[in-house]
Amino acid sequence: MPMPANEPALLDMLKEQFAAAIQEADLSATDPWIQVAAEHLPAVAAFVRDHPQWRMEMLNCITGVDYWRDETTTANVDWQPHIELLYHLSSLARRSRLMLKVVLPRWKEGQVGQLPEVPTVSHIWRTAEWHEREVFDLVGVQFVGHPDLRRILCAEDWVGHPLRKDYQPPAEYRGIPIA
Amino acid sequence: MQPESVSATQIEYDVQTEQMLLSMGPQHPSTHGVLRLALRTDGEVVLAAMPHIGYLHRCAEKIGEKLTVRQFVPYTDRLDYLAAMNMNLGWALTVEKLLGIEVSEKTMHLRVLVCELDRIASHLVGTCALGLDLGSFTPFMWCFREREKILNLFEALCGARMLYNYVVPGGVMAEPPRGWLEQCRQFLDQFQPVIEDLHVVLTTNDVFIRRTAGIGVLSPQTAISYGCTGPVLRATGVCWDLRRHGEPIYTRMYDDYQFHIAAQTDGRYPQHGRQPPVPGSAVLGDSWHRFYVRLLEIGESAAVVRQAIDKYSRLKGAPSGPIPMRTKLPQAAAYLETEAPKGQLGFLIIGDGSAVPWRVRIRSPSFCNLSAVEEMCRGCLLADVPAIVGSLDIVLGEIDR
Amino acid sequence: MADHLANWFHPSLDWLAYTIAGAAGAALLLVVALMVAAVSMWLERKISARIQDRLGPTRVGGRYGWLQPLADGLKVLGKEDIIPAQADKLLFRAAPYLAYAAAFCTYMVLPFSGRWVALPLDSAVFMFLAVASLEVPAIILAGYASGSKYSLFGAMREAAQVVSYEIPLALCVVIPVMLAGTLSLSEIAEQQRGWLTSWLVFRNPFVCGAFFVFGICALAHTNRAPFDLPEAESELVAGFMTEYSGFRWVVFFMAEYAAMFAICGLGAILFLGGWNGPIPLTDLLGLRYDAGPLAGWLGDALGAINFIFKCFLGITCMIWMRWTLPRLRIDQVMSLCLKYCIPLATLMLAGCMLWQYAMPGGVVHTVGNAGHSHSPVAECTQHRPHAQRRLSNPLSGPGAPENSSLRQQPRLLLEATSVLLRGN
Amino acid sequence: MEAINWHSVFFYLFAALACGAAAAVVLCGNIVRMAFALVAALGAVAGLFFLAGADFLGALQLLVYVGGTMVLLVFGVMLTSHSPLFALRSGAGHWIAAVVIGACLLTVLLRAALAANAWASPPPPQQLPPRLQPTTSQIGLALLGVRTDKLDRPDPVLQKGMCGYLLPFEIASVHLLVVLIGAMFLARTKRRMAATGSGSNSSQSIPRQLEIGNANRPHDAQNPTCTPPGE
Repeated sequence: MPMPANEPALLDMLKEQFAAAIQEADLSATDPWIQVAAEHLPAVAAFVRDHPQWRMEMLNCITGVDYWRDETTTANVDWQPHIELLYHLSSLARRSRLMLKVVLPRWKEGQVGQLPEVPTVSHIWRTAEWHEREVFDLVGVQFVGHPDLRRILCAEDWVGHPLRKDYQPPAEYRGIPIA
Repeated sequence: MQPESVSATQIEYDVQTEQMLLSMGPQHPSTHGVLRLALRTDGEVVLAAMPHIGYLHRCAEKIGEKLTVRQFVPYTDRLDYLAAMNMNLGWALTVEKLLGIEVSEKTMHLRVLVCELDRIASHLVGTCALGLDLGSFTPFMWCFREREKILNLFEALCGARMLYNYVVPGGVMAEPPRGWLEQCRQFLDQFQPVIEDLHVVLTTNDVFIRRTAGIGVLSPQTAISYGCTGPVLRATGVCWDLRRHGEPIYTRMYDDYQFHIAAQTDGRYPQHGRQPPVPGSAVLGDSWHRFYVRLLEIGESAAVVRQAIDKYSRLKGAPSGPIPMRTKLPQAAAYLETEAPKGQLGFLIIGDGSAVPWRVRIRSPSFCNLSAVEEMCRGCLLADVPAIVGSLDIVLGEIDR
Repeated sequence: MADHLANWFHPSLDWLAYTIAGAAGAALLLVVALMVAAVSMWLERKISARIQDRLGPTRVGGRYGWLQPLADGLKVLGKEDIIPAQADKLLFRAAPYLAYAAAFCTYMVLPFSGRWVALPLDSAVFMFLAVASLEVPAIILAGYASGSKYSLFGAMREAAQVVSYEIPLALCVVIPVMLAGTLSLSEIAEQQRGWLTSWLVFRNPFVCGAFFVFGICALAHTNRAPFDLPEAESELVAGFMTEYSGFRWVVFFMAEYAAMFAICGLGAILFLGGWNGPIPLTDLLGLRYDAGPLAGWLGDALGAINFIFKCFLGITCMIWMRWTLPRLRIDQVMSLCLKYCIPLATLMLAGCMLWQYAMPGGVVHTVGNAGHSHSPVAECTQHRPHAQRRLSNPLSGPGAPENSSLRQQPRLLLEATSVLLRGN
Repeated sequence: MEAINWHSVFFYLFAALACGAAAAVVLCGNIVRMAFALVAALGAVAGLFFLAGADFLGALQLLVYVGGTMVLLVFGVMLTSHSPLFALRSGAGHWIAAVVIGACLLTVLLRAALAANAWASPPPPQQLPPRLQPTTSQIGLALLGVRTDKLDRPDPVLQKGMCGYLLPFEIASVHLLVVLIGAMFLARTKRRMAATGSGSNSSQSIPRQLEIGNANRPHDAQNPTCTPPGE
């Protein structure tokens, strides 16, 4: 069952609760999703987790996707360069799934090297701690308020964020040449 | 992460032993691969345990952005190399969900048969590895002897013993050879006494119970909050198994199979043949329950494989083959979670119209299960750390990707 | 042997004769200890293989792989001897030899048969326990000197475990000593001559209980099976042996197996009649020294074989336990010792004392003359049936004077108690 | 060539070892090396006892001193010192004082030793080492209050010492009991602290776990627990 039966009612309840936060939503798709503004993310997440009609107790996965094109990308797509954070939630009690989508600029205020910022949800779902560290490590997103934001998969002193489309691997790391 | 401070009034004239920072791993016999646990210990008591991972990071997701969906299948084998069939199944179903393909019923029965056999093999390693961590070497050898027989079956089926590249998007790579189903049936017939032996040597063994009951207790709320899934979640009493509660494209395969979910509903485990009782000292959600849930699941999977053999041999025709190599992906995203032996394995594929996905994301169950180690190892003894880490049954290939 | 050599040499070279005799004795004992370690290593591989449905060594030296210990030894000798940088060089080298010395010294006082004993000490049991407890400093030395945290942990656990298990071990050893009335191992075994029923373990139920507690404490004393925490592979890599490699590691290994055989030997003598088998073959065949030196020697040989067989039976049980049970945690090991072993051992000791006090001649004898009213004290001083059956005094080797005070033991005791009763 | 009397060779060996180890205890900087030198010294003394034929006393020395010192070393020195490898610094003043006191103590000991008539005269001609006589039974009975070795000397003066060493034996055992109870009291407070501080290590309780978990995350106060789903 992709979504609770009366989606429109639920969506309206969300909209009047967080007027500006909910930008777009499509609850009828195979993977229902709601686009949320970055600064309202914790509020919406806490609401969605505790509200009896949603009960999204488990955060399955946080994904960072880098939409960026240069002349080499073959696919004929016309995305504006931006970063999307996908929060996959699921409710064990109601056996339903939801995805929160947050759109962020690739760099903060356009300066290359300044990571985009989004408030953390690690106090709502404890698993977010590690998932946010991984997104920070690989895609390069600063999570404000995270108790211990360090790299988790790459080496502590690694430079750059590998999963960005414009990432150039360094020639060598501590004297070890990288092919 | 600082351990909580102990107020001064509690220490009267106490002989303050010096706290020691001990690093267990990455080269360590009981960390199931290259995991490093930084332990702050006070004598034998562990005050804080901080796992360090990333030693086996092979950037599988970056490679996924360079290969077509068919070419990426061997990479999914190498995520959880102890249960490669289930990894392949997860990837295949996600691609089929993205492309909107329906596979034939015969293929689905074969996939169920193969994946449940693989679940037995994975749980055999998971249970006896915990026994080995606690020092009993014999059940380890028994389990590996049985697992060898399953690997021989898989070798006859798809030529490889551990990394199969068999369940591919669109179907399976090859049809089972003649007499293969009969060999499966023979294996199952002689398999039941092994589980009884494990129960005798480990589950009801008083020393084993002392070492695992009440150790590394995880409450249902903490487990869900840490995203723990699979046997770790079911051991806390939460009755949640994606084979029954997952998405339709996945549960459709298991609809007409009868099996119990190995979780304690209203205080009792589903009875399946002769099973030992739960010891008094075992708290719900501790290492012993995690071990016991895996043993129950081995029994359930064996029953499912038997039903799958009958259903498969009854249908006519051949299982469907793989999709063409350069199939174009639509400009859309698909996320699907399946019940791998270690927990809920999720794949996210974002297509951009070409044959190569724009982004591949892998949700690893052991990654989330391991994150709960910080919580469980606080205040335990040094000898309990392998018991807790062993009971989580983690595989570092899947965690580091 | 020294005297034969002395008069065979030129008189002025008799000191050479004594040296050779002493060296030969020591060499023989060392060979026994090494052979025992080798055979028990082979036994462990074979038994653990059988338990795990596999074959174990079959290629090296014939069908049953009995040359495997030699092959292992040569392989390890080939390995490089690494001393870690931050190790304390002197102590690091000294530790394995101290450990082996401790295990090897117990063979001095261990009688293999009536006359086959290196040093027939009067306080053999006491000497055995004193030397066996020497292994703790050696392992702590190893743990500290290796410089790594893991070995320090292993050493700490070892110290805590072996020191605390010495108490119940000593208590269990006191019980047969009390029954036999002497600390000399040869004497204790001599008293158990005869059929199966004469073994101390069947003397009364409390000694039987003490035998099982002794078994558990023996396991803990030699770090075997559920108590092998000091070298727990899964937590401490190899405990105090982590930094050792090559020959030094083998010396530790030999020390462990030698200590295992020795503690089994002690158990066999104290509880299972030492070299007196269930069926007294030597008595039935009349193989005693008064029937000629060759017959006596044959009797001793038979006794030695019997004793070694019992020891290997004990080692088999240890191996069997190791390959079926997982490892206990350090606090469970400690609580098992303090909450179960020590109370049980004291209970057995008290029970055995009361049993012996009430029925000194054993149940049959006491029930037989229950009618006569005897004062227990007189009863236990006048005739101690078991003490009387001392045939040959172990101290009286060939040609030694007969005036040792053991013969006057009862008279001394009688006067001592009478003095006590008179209370002056 | 005059015969080598192995007995005296070993005597000199053990004596040299004992004195050398004792000197090492004093001179050594590293605490743990000093402790092991002490163990070696006491072991050498045990060797001397065995040489003198007192095997019971030798074994007793091994058991009590070597074992006791070891426990002292492990639990006293290693666990509490900042790091077992640090060295002791003793200033020049200490050395002078030590040498002076040591010298005068040595003179007193030598004087007393040489005054005893048995040692004043040169050693008697070579006589065989004393055969191993059974010694333990008399010691045992003496401890329990019956001096059997004085039985056959009936003169009334010596009769008074018949009750043997019963009193010191009892005093020593009571004293050890008190020491044991004191040590247990000290250890108990440590366990109580561990029990209240970082969670009792015997079995974790779930509420404790949640409470510790929340305490650690400052902004984690409003983390309501969600109920597990039904079937």
